[in-house]
Amino acid sequence: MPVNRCTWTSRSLLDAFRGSIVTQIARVGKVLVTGIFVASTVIGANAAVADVPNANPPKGTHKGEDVPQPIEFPHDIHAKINEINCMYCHTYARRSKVAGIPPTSKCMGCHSVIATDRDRIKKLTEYWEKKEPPPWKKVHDMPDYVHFTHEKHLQRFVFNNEGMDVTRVSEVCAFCHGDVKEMTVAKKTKPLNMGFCRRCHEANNGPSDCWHCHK
Amino acid sequence: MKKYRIMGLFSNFREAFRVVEDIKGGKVSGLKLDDVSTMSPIEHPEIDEVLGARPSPVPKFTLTGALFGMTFGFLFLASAQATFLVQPQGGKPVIPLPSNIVLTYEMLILFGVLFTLAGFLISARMLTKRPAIYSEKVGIDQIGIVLELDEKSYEPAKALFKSHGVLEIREEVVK
Amino acid sequence: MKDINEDIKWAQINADVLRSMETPRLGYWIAVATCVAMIACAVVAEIYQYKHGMGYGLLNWPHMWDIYIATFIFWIGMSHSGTLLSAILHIIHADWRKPIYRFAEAMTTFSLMTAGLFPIIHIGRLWNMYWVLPYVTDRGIWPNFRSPLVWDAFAISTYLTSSALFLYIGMIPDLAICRDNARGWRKKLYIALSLGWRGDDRQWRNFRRTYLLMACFLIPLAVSVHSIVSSDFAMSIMPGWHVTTFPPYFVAGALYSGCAAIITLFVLLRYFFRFEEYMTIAILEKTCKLTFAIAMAWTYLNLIEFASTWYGHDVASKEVLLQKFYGPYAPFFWMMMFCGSVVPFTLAIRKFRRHIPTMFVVSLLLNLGMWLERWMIVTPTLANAYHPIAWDTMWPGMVQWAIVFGSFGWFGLLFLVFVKIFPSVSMYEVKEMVYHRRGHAGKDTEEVLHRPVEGVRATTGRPGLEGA
Amino acid sequence: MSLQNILNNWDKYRKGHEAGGHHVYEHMWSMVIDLNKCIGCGACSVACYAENNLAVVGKDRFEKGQAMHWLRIERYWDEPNLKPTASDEFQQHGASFLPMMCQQCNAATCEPVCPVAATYHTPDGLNAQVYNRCIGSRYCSNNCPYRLRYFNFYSFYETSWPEPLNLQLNPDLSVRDKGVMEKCTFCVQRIRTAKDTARREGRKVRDGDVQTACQQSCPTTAIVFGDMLDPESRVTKLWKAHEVELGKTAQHKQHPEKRGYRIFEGLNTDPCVMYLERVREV
Amino acid sequence: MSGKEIDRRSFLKVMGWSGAGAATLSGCDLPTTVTIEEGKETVVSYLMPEEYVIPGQGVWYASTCQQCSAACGVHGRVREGRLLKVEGNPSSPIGRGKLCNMGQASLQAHYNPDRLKKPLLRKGAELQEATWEEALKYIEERAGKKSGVQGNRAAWLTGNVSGHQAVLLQAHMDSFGSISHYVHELINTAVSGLANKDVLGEVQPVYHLDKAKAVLSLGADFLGASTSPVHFATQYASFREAPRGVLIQVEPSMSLTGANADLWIPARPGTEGVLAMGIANALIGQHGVSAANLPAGVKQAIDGYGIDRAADITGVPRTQIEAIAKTLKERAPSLVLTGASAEGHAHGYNIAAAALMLNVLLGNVGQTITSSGDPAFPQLAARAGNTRDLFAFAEGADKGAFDVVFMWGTNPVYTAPAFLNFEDKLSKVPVKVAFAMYRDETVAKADVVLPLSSPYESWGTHLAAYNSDEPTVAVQQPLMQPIYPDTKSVGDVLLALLKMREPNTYSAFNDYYAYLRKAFSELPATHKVGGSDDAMWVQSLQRALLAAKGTPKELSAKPVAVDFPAYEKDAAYPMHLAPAARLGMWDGRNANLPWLQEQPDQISKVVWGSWAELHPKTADRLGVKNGDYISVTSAQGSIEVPVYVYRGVHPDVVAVPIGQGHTDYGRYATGRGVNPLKVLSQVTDGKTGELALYATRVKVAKVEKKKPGINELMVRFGGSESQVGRKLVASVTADSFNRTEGA
Repeated sequence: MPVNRCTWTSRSLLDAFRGSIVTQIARVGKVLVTGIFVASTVIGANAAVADVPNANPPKGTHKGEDVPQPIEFPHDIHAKINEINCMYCHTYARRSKVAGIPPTSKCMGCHSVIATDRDRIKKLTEYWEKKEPPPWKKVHDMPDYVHFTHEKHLQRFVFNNEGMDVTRVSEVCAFCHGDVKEMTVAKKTKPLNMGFCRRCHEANNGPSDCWHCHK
Repeated sequence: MKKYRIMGLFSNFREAFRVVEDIKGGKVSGLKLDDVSTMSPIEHPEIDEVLGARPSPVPKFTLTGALFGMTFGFLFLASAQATFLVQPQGGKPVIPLPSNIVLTYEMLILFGVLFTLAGFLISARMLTKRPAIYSEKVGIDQIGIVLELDEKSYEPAKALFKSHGVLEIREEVVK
Repeated sequence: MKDINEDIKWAQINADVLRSMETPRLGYWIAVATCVAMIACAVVAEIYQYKHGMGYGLLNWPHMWDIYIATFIFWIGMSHSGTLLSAILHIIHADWRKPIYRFAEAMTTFSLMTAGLFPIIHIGRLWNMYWVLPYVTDRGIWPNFRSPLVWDAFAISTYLTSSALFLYIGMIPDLAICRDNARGWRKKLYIALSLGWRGDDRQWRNFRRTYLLMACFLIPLAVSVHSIVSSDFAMSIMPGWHVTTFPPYFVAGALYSGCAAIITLFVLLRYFFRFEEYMTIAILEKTCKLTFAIAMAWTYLNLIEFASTWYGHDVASKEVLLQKFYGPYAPFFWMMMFCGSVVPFTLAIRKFRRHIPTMFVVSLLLNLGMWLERWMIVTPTLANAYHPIAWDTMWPGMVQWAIVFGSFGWFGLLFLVFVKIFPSVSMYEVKEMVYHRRGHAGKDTEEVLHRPVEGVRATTGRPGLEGA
Repeated sequence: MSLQNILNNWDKYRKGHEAGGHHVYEHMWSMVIDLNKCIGCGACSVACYAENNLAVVGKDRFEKGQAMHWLRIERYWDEPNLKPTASDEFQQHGASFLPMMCQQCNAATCEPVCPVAATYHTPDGLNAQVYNRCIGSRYCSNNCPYRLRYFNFYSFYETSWPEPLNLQLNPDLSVRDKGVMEKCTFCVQRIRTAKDTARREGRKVRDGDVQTACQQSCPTTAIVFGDMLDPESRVTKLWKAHEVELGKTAQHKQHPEKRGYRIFEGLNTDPCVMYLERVREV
Repeated sequence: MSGKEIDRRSFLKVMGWSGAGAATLSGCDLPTTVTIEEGKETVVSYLMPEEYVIPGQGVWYASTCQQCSAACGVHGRVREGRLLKVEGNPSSPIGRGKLCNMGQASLQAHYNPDRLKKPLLRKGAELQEATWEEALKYIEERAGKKSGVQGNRAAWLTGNVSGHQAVLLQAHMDSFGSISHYVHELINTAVSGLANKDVLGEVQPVYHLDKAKAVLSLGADFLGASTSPVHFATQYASFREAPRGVLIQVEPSMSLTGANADLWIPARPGTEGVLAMGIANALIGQHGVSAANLPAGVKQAIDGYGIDRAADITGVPRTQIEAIAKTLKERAPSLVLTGASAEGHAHGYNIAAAALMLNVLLGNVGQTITSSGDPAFPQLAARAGNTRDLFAFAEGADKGAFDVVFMWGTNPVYTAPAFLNFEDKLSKVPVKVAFAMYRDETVAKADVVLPLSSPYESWGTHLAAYNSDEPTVAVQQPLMQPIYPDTKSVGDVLLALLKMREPNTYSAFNDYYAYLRKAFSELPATHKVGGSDDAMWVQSLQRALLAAKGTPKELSAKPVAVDFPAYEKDAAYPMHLAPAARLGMWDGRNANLPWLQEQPDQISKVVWGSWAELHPKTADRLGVKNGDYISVTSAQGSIEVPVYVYRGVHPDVVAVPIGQGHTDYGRYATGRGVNPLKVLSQVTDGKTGELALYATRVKVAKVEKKKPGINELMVRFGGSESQVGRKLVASVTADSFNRTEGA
């Protein structure tokens, strides 16, 4: 069973050096430069972006890889054209640390009648009939020593946020997940690294205790 | 008017110093003590007695560096500690003086040394091209008396060198 | 007796020193090969440790530190004499330092470079070592400035920078001489390194000031460095470590091992580079006397530490002390006492002092004692600290030994490279020494000064410094 | 990062443990272990292995002293205040068991020595160890008088959980790789869960909401855990009843026969674990 | 605990795994040391989850621990379909929400890497993997309806069995018309059980440690390897509360209970009964305890053992005997218990009876010893194991009395003493069927092996071997889907076997769950919650227990007259062997659990191996120190084992704890340490025929081991065994404690 472990320890010494010291030195340099750059831009930009009340969205971009999924799920059709709320499918987000991939039953709730002639739906129906959920791949992956909680972030920015309309939740999701509405298969568009998190926590008075996220 | 730089090489240091004394005494008209410099294989403080006190601004650099290091060091540490609030450790304050004093001390020395080096490089006019009159013999055992002069003083100076038993005279046109 | 033959010709000085830097002979390559082989041992061990974890060095709970740290202190200590003594002797105008300070300072720099490797080797995740440095990052985290290990990082990098600069600045006039006598790549190297030195009075004047100021900085710096290293222990809470006498004790130990190392290298250089003219017995004797004085200071501080522990009546500290005396590490402890406090008495005896082979052996023994001292500081405390359930005797594993062994090869290699690229005896200062001696001798000054110098040039009859 | 900040908050930043410390504590988790009830069976220790992803190191590494038991049961054959029995031939008074886990000292000696601040004090009064920040200098372990910090000398995960044992690993906390220090966290993942639940339900954390794995397992209920800032919690009452106070290096008890004590209190580490002395018929 | 325990069955049914078996579980938030792996990890997603199943949050379900026969209730934490942790079930009257180290380690039994994944069939000398069809066909041919095996020619050799599994097992036996059920447990209460029956009229009365103020334990390790360690430990906690009870322990080598005793006394092995007599003498003679309620024969027997004589025989000083008597008298009510080290002698029954006599004399019966009543469901009651059955089975097998044997829940090849020659005798049974979770020494000898799913994957019901005064039926429900799909629960295996024999009756049940559900629905209406069958079932699962209060009864108090043989020295074998059982390794069944192997032994702190405990005097005489090897030789054989020297062992005793020395028990147990059971002498209890565990005489000699390998090294935790004056464990006097905390 491929319990994947690796990278920040060593496979071979050479790899390790390639994977750690050299790149880390490079990263330090990059961080130094971007840190200063970002710090200066963030301060300027905060005032301008205020779609979500009482929030300073985090800055930063990332060019994620295309992740091949078993079924090419079109987020744009669901979220943009049909305006389905994110939490309709990612229903666990408000209750748990993980947002959760919707159970296949939820897909089939609609797709037993809607668009049944499409290839993707046929594929979905196939899985459903095999009594197997599709093996979705994780796009927004965090290191295992980071314990991110969707629930708390939604509480802070949506449910306990005065003046925030739940129907606009996607704007909050977009803080970290980018504009998923414009994507078909989700792609990582935010760096989701510690600097990204920290800057946002600082701007929004989030906790700064290490043990909040690392255990 | 042409400007020259000439250097007389002496193996006898005393004799070389006498050349300088002679110039000081006005033996060569138009030559001032300020026009005289030396190139020597060793550091010998008594040359100051001959050439007169000339300024060396290195200690000023040092003082600046040390003060900068001290202030910057402490402020850097304190402000880093003040923004790094997961710092409460072992019941120690967020800005602990004992450790900051130690580190400030190190920063004082580090910057003191670096500024001293910079001061040396600047005030000793290091990193400049060697003059053409430079002789590798000043790296061995001969002292060179270097004179900046114009055509007028050129010949008398040479004569003065010779009168003190110069071994070799090197010259270059400055301008 | 004179420290040095004052009638030596200056050109001869240049010639002798430059000769030592010439294209190496077979023996040199054998030495290099040996050092490389030693380093190879360490590299293999380190790769193994890197891949599989610190456990194969047989480090354990509670022996989280062992001979890595002991060797780290050893090398830090060895780095002290060179620069510190050179600086002190420079300030007090003890000009017998002049023929020997260059290699001593080089030793400082190289042992610091060796010492600096050990904290890196010894940490569990060395690929994250740079986290100790205070760099600005958007993660908003800093190193912990409270930790003596961070003090170490600051102190060592300051010390390494400063002592390397001290060594380098002191070498500039000599590099200019090399420049004048070199060809090929060496020429380019020395042109770059000599920074346009021409020896004019402005340069000498500022040089003198700079060198003096650096020396003034280096004395407190060197003292602070080893007291900060001692803080790794003294700032802790552990019995046997939490000792107020540690800073002076460490400084004394550092000077001690440094002096011993100077004697070792003195003997080697004198023998292999035929520096008998410069590294004279007289200077050796002076060094030995100094070493003896420091050895006695060290012995005293050692005894006072035991006495204060004994008298202080802290149960845990006393337990550690008794374990040093009688426990499983006792043979090493007593060997350290023998090497550190008894062997130096040979230095007090003129006959031995003047006997070079004896001095070579003695200097090695002294350094063995000093290495053991560091081991005996680190390990017995960990073996017998407050909590008796964690009492344990641990012997270092092969991985640790190999890396410690290799560190000597690394130091040796750096030094071997140094002696072939840089003049290991300060030419201009030996000249100054001769010049001043004669200047002060009075009677024959006139004659000497007026005597025409024969046309000896460094390059005459000799190929000079070849560079491919 | 401004001079203003430093000057304005100077007093706050200069507040040490003696002056109450920098934190305004949200909780002060602490523990009471009753040695009168502890039978030394080791259920707590195994529970800790199960809860906290502790590696089983195997015999050879155990022999080298590289075991990872965050909670260890120490067994002594003597007691300092117990005179040897009349007949010294037998161990007539049995053994003295002592469960030792991280004492979560409020003036922990391990914290200030970490070069990268991987261990620090949280607003919960806990001594935190951040694994992903740790570089493995091991200084903390050296400076812990209780020797309660354990180092990952190897990548234990390579050998400790052959399939399918790895399915048991608790996803609420990390599996530690080689080169990092680890130690008892007072089951911080359980504290976090309890706090989250309380928050979700819009209430404060109640006494008993958080049970550490060792406490939950202990067959004789020798371990009590709770929040010292909650005046109604069992630990607060026990500390009061036994006249032990936090923040002291020596307790001046009105009733010296009260059983509470802290180990190595005189070292001024201010541990949050109070032990209750064993009781013996003499 | 969240109250979300509901019908696990429906949960498992609807929970769609993205495949079957362990391989795909890797995706579900397994903590690893991985950093970011964008797009490589599979996310767990459900097909159609229940409302309460939320990814990222654990749910607790109740079940029953199966690591020993105590049947403690557990709560298992399940997250993303994985069982992560078990804790005690607070509703369980046995564990009261607590769990011992073995219970905690049950997770590793469940996830053990050495579990059997497929049925095994013997092909020549080797056991080879086969399909269930092949395995069942093999059994059907040899033990099915048409095989012709009838009556007692079919035998069952099991460990403790109770609940509906026992019912099915009985049905299976009935289908053959066989009564050949041999229940083997090494750690048992057969000797004291018989004595209890004779004296008190009940095999397993209820002990009230919490009510006793003084406990005299003659070798009863009730905190350690006993019938219900967690239960007794919870009672011990209240026993130790102020006003605090006194515990006096008499045993040859220190047990966990002995380590916690106020007074630990090593009596000469086998003389504990005499000590009881001496105490009785002191009670009658010095404290005026009335002996009126003792039968004349008993009184006479007591008179035969004056205090001095008792002191002489036992080696316990007279003053101590008197002090014990004084304590027992002054601190009423008291309780006298016996355990393996006292009962494991040729006259073990007599010792147990003498202890009961003390209880009667002290008036403890009815006070600290009460009746457990007649069981509510006698057909579910535990068939308690013993060693006598093993002898009987071996004899039968040797004579060729069996055509087929079904083995399960016991490992006799490991636990049988060498003199029994069990392996050879077992091999004479032509068809050996074993059901097991792992390959062990017995399984290796079987002809067909059916892989069992773990207790946390199985349905079942259990009645504890020792019931508190609140007897319950413990319900065992699966906490997760089987890791290996080709394993079956015991109940399912029994059903499959029954279907071969009685297809008409049992084919109605698809699986064991169906059987169990039916069984519960047939419970009398009094058990139904609000008269609803479903509510009762849901509640049974939520609490994982079903009250089973029996009919109350009174205990009788008729001590039997016993005598003790004179203590004899054996010149050739001067020492006694004490094969102590420990909480952890138990009878050796837990040796394959790494957590327990790595947990230092409570007394010696040895890990991952065997050791022999010696008194310093004996060690001096032999010239051995900690870690040196000795040979322990009995008439039956010899073992070599490293030494641990301490003062908690009688100078004439060498104690070698059992549990190690496995030859074929997975990667963690095999080849580790020695098995002292193999050198036991052929001594049995005169009355019950039980193997006398502590009756073996041995001689001990030093063995030189040059450079022992890691396997031979004795590895012990801890540097110093002394506190060297530091205040780590301190103590106060009981007086002071009772004063300050008594009120």
